[in-house]
Amino acid sequence: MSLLLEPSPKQIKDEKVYQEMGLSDEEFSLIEKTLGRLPNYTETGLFSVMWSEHCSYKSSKSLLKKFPTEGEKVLQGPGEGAGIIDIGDEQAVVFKIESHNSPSAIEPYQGAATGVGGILRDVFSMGARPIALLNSLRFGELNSPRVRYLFEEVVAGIAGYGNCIGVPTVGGEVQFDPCYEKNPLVNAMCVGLIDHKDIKKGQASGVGNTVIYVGPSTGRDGIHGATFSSEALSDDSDSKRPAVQVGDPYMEKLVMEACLEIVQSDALVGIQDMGAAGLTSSSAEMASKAGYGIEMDLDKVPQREEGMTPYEMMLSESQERMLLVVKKGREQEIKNICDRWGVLYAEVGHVTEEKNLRLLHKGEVTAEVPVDALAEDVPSVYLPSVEHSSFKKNQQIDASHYTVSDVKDTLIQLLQQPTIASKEWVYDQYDYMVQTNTVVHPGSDAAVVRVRGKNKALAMSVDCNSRYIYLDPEEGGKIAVAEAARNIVCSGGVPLGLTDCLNYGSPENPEIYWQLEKSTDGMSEACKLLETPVIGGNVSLYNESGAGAVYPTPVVGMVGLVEDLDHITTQSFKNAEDLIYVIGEAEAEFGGSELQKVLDGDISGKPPVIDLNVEKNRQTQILAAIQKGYISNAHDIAEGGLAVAAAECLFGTNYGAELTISGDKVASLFAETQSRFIVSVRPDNKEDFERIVTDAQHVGKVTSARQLVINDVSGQNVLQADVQELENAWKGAIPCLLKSKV
Amino acid sequence: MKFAVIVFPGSNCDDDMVYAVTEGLNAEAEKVWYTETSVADYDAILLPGGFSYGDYLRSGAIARFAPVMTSVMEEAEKGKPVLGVCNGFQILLEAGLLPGAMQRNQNLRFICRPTELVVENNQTGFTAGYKENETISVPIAHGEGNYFCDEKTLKKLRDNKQIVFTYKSNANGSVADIAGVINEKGNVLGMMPHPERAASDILGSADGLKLFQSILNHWRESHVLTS
Amino acid sequence: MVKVQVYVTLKEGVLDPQGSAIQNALHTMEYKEVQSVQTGKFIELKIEKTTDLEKRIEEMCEKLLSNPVIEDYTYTIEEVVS
Amino acid sequence: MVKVQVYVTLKEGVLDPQGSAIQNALHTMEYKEVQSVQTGKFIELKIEKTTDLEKRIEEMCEKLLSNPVIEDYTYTIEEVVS
Ligand SMILES: Nc1ncnc2c1ncn2[C@@H]1O[C@H](COP(=O)(O)OP(=O)(O)O)[C@@H](O)[C@H]1O
Ligand SMILES: [Mg+2]
Repeated sequence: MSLLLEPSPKQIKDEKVYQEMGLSDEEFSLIEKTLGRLPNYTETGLFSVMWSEHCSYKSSKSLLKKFPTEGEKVLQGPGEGAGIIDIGDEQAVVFKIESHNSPSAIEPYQGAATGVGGILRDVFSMGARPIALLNSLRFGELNSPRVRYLFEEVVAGIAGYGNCIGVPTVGGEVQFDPCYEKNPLVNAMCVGLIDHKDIKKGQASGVGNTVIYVGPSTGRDGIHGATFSSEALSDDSDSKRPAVQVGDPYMEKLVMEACLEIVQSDALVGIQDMGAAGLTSSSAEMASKAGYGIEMDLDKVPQREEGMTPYEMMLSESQERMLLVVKKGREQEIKNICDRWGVLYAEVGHVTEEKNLRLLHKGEVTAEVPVDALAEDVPSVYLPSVEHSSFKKNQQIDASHYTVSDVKDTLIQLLQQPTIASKEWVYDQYDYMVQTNTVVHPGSDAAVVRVRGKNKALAMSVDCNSRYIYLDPEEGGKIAVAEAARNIVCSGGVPLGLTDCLNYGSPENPEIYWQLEKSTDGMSEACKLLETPVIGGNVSLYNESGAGAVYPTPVVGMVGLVEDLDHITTQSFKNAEDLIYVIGEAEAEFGGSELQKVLDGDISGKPPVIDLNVEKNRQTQILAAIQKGYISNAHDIAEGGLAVAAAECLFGTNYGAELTISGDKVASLFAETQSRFIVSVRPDNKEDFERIVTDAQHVGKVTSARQLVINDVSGQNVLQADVQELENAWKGAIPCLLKSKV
Repeated sequence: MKFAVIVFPGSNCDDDMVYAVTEGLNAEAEKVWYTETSVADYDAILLPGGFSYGDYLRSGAIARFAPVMTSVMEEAEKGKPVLGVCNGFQILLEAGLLPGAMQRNQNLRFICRPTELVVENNQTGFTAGYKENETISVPIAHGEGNYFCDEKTLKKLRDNKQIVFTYKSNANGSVADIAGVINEKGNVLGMMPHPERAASDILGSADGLKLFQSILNHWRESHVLTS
Repeated sequence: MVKVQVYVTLKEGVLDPQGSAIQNALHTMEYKEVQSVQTGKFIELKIEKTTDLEKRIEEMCEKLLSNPVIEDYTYTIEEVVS
Repeated sequence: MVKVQVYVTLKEGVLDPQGSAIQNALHTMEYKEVQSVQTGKFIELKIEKTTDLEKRIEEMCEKLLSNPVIEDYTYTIEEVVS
């Protein structure tokens, strides 16, 4: 039995075994002090996972505290599986984003798939039915075969899981930059819908209530990934043990349906998914939050493999499992539901008065530790911060002068940049229509999913331009939040709030910690001004390899409420002869822009600056005009500038456009100046629209000829392009890159 | 008239199918659990899309042995209308109620997109509401919709006008652009595209609704005649 | 107890797009010597010995493990100490 | 020319949802004698004989045909007259 090979408490201390599990000397002595004795092997394991950065946020907690998390409509902020915001009619929206970066780097299909599975559980564990999935992806450049493999498999994995479980994947973003070559980012977001009365929390209260395990049996998967190698424990060699888990979306569908039925029962006291640190975190957190303890008999935990040790069972990250607390005497009701759905059910313990996590194994107490010590008392780690060396350098680089000789050629090159190019190759693989509520498909600014039976809908989007954040974390952080809100507004939604996923390199590097600090400062400021509270999120640190850290990438997932289905607006032009307006002046700001990337091959200088008051004002005006029905289409001017934005408004339509630009040609066409929009307006709405949107400049009109024509104020032609030619370049870019030979 | 929507473990378009009938047609539909042993009380049987049993092994291969299928096959034999959409079509193929088999899409990827179909045969109880050769917009969403049958079967399908829908632009590699086929008797239709996803204008198309309407009309006509 | 290994392959004449995709990938990776690739499924079952062992295995293969419209199967049986 | 048959299976301890689904189905179909089911892939390659035949096959298996993180592979080689 491998149990016999576990090091003794004394060995753990003397040989510093705890270090290999990721605990520091100080942390270990604190554990010793808390327990008043030395922890045994299993107990050390419990602390090591609960006190890991992943579960405890020990080094990012102080930064997260800066985020505004409250608001009139916030029903649940950070602290539960997912945050919740009121949307009226006794209904609420539940959402959260999470990373699955490192598993996706080794086994991209399963890594991405299980990422989707995990975020779905966070949402349905609140009692909400998942109604949409989104994802945010970052890869190296597509000219590397390894990157193409990762990209193709990650997309297939996301599709494989979401399509099977029947939750539409309605949106996302994909960007390509060399810094992600070795460290792809895979962030998945889930949005759910709930009636207020069904909101459930992960709480284990009521002495004597029964702790129930629901879902497939526990295997040895995932144990290795997190902590130290178990070569000393068994004969299995390292390579025989899977470090990533295989997802079973079919099983999760059954578990989800069973749980959504169970949450309707008042026999249920609390429910939580077994995510990172599986059985350990779900039990300790539920007990700690409720102010109780839990005793579990590990012999009753369904096991997929023979001879599993308490350590292995508690740390396993086998997928698709949930932990429930049910009123004593009412277990049968829950069991019946599980039986009907063909889902494994096991009574594994009960709630105790004493606030301990007590584990029995083969009739003996194998671990007993205070739940608060595990879930609450992790000492914060304060890390030093030093301005990133690239920052001052970039601040001094002038990125305002770029010359473009052939406008059409440059526009085509921009449209072919994989970051701008059509992502149809990606979302064609996602079932974005299942549940028959998706009224704005992927491909517009935000996806829109209607709320069935009501005259309202939810708009949702994920955004982050990490190039800006790398060049100037604070400014870039503001932009990430503002851009997400812009996308919601352009779709006709009132931004409600956001969830964020902070993907960075190692925080132990003071320069990276500085990036974290500055960018979250910027984000917090934008959240306050735009009134979009942060209701939850996730932190993924240590995204770096020999080649360096990824760009700081705080992905923002935002949800908005479309108050009337008539407000739904998309980015495509709607009628010939509609008047085209641009809101906001272009400045010669090219730091981090697509134009700079195309011309220089790299990014440098200052990113665009943002004035959040201007942003807020324009968003408010545009939303008001949309709600009044004055606007036919709306689109934000983002990567690639006005020329790209105008082309995007034309794709998928039968129209063309004529525009007149003023001022510096390159800036007007390609600058990524913030807080800008392009909209079209029916001629009969002209006066009403202009009265509301005060910064709007009339620049041209939609035409029925499929040409994009741009002239300058003197009447000289700047660009004349066949829309079909542009659209072909834009659509064909990613498929073409994927086929490219080594 | 009462529609049955069969729910297998892993079905995920069952609710969509119910909505198409109840909201779109204002008719009655009930979900029927895969363990039920009789569907005799219903007037039409709908097998929805999804991933029954995870689509493990082959899509539809395991669902075909679900307890409810014995009764579905009996009712099909008796001439009751049976419609299988997407996974439902795959189950009908595995059950042998329709000829042919499904393979993975030619590009080996899942494909979800709005698609144009040609109504090849409007002389069925499912398609009477369409014009012959009418082009309709109905989305597809599948990873294994590449319909295969041998030459002999194809000839038979053509001779008997059993090919009901074809793709205007074939995305999955199906033999003869086949999107939907009917049995010889004309009461069992299988199709990969999802009519229930084209059941109202807000979803981009309402063309699929006519299919459900046709089933209802057909039933009314025969019901008036027989009663 | 016996260990039964079932191999399910596509019938001749049925296109194998996955096989072609693998072959192309191998060629791109400079394994030019690969002349053809055919994919199939491999299913291993542990079965209590019964009378009619072979008959029952063939039934399982025909009813569930393969689809006779497009697939062929073969199998091997091996005794194992359970 | 050689015929190479590659069998790719999941590593021990890796969940095989497909195997469990098949086993359940066989049980419902009254094949109660089935004790366990494991699924895998079966890939047959025809290869021009090269020097380093085995080394190159193993490379192909490791780089493309299997993912060593979750899968194991075995293979057999058989001479064929082409
Ligand atoms: N970047 C962040 N911003 C705001 N809240 C966060 C952030 N990261 C994590 N949180 C919150 O901290 C809590 C714990 O997060 P996490 O461990 O990811 O949840 P789970 O246990 O469900 O995996 C959650 O409520 C989450 O919303
Ligand atoms: Mg979680």
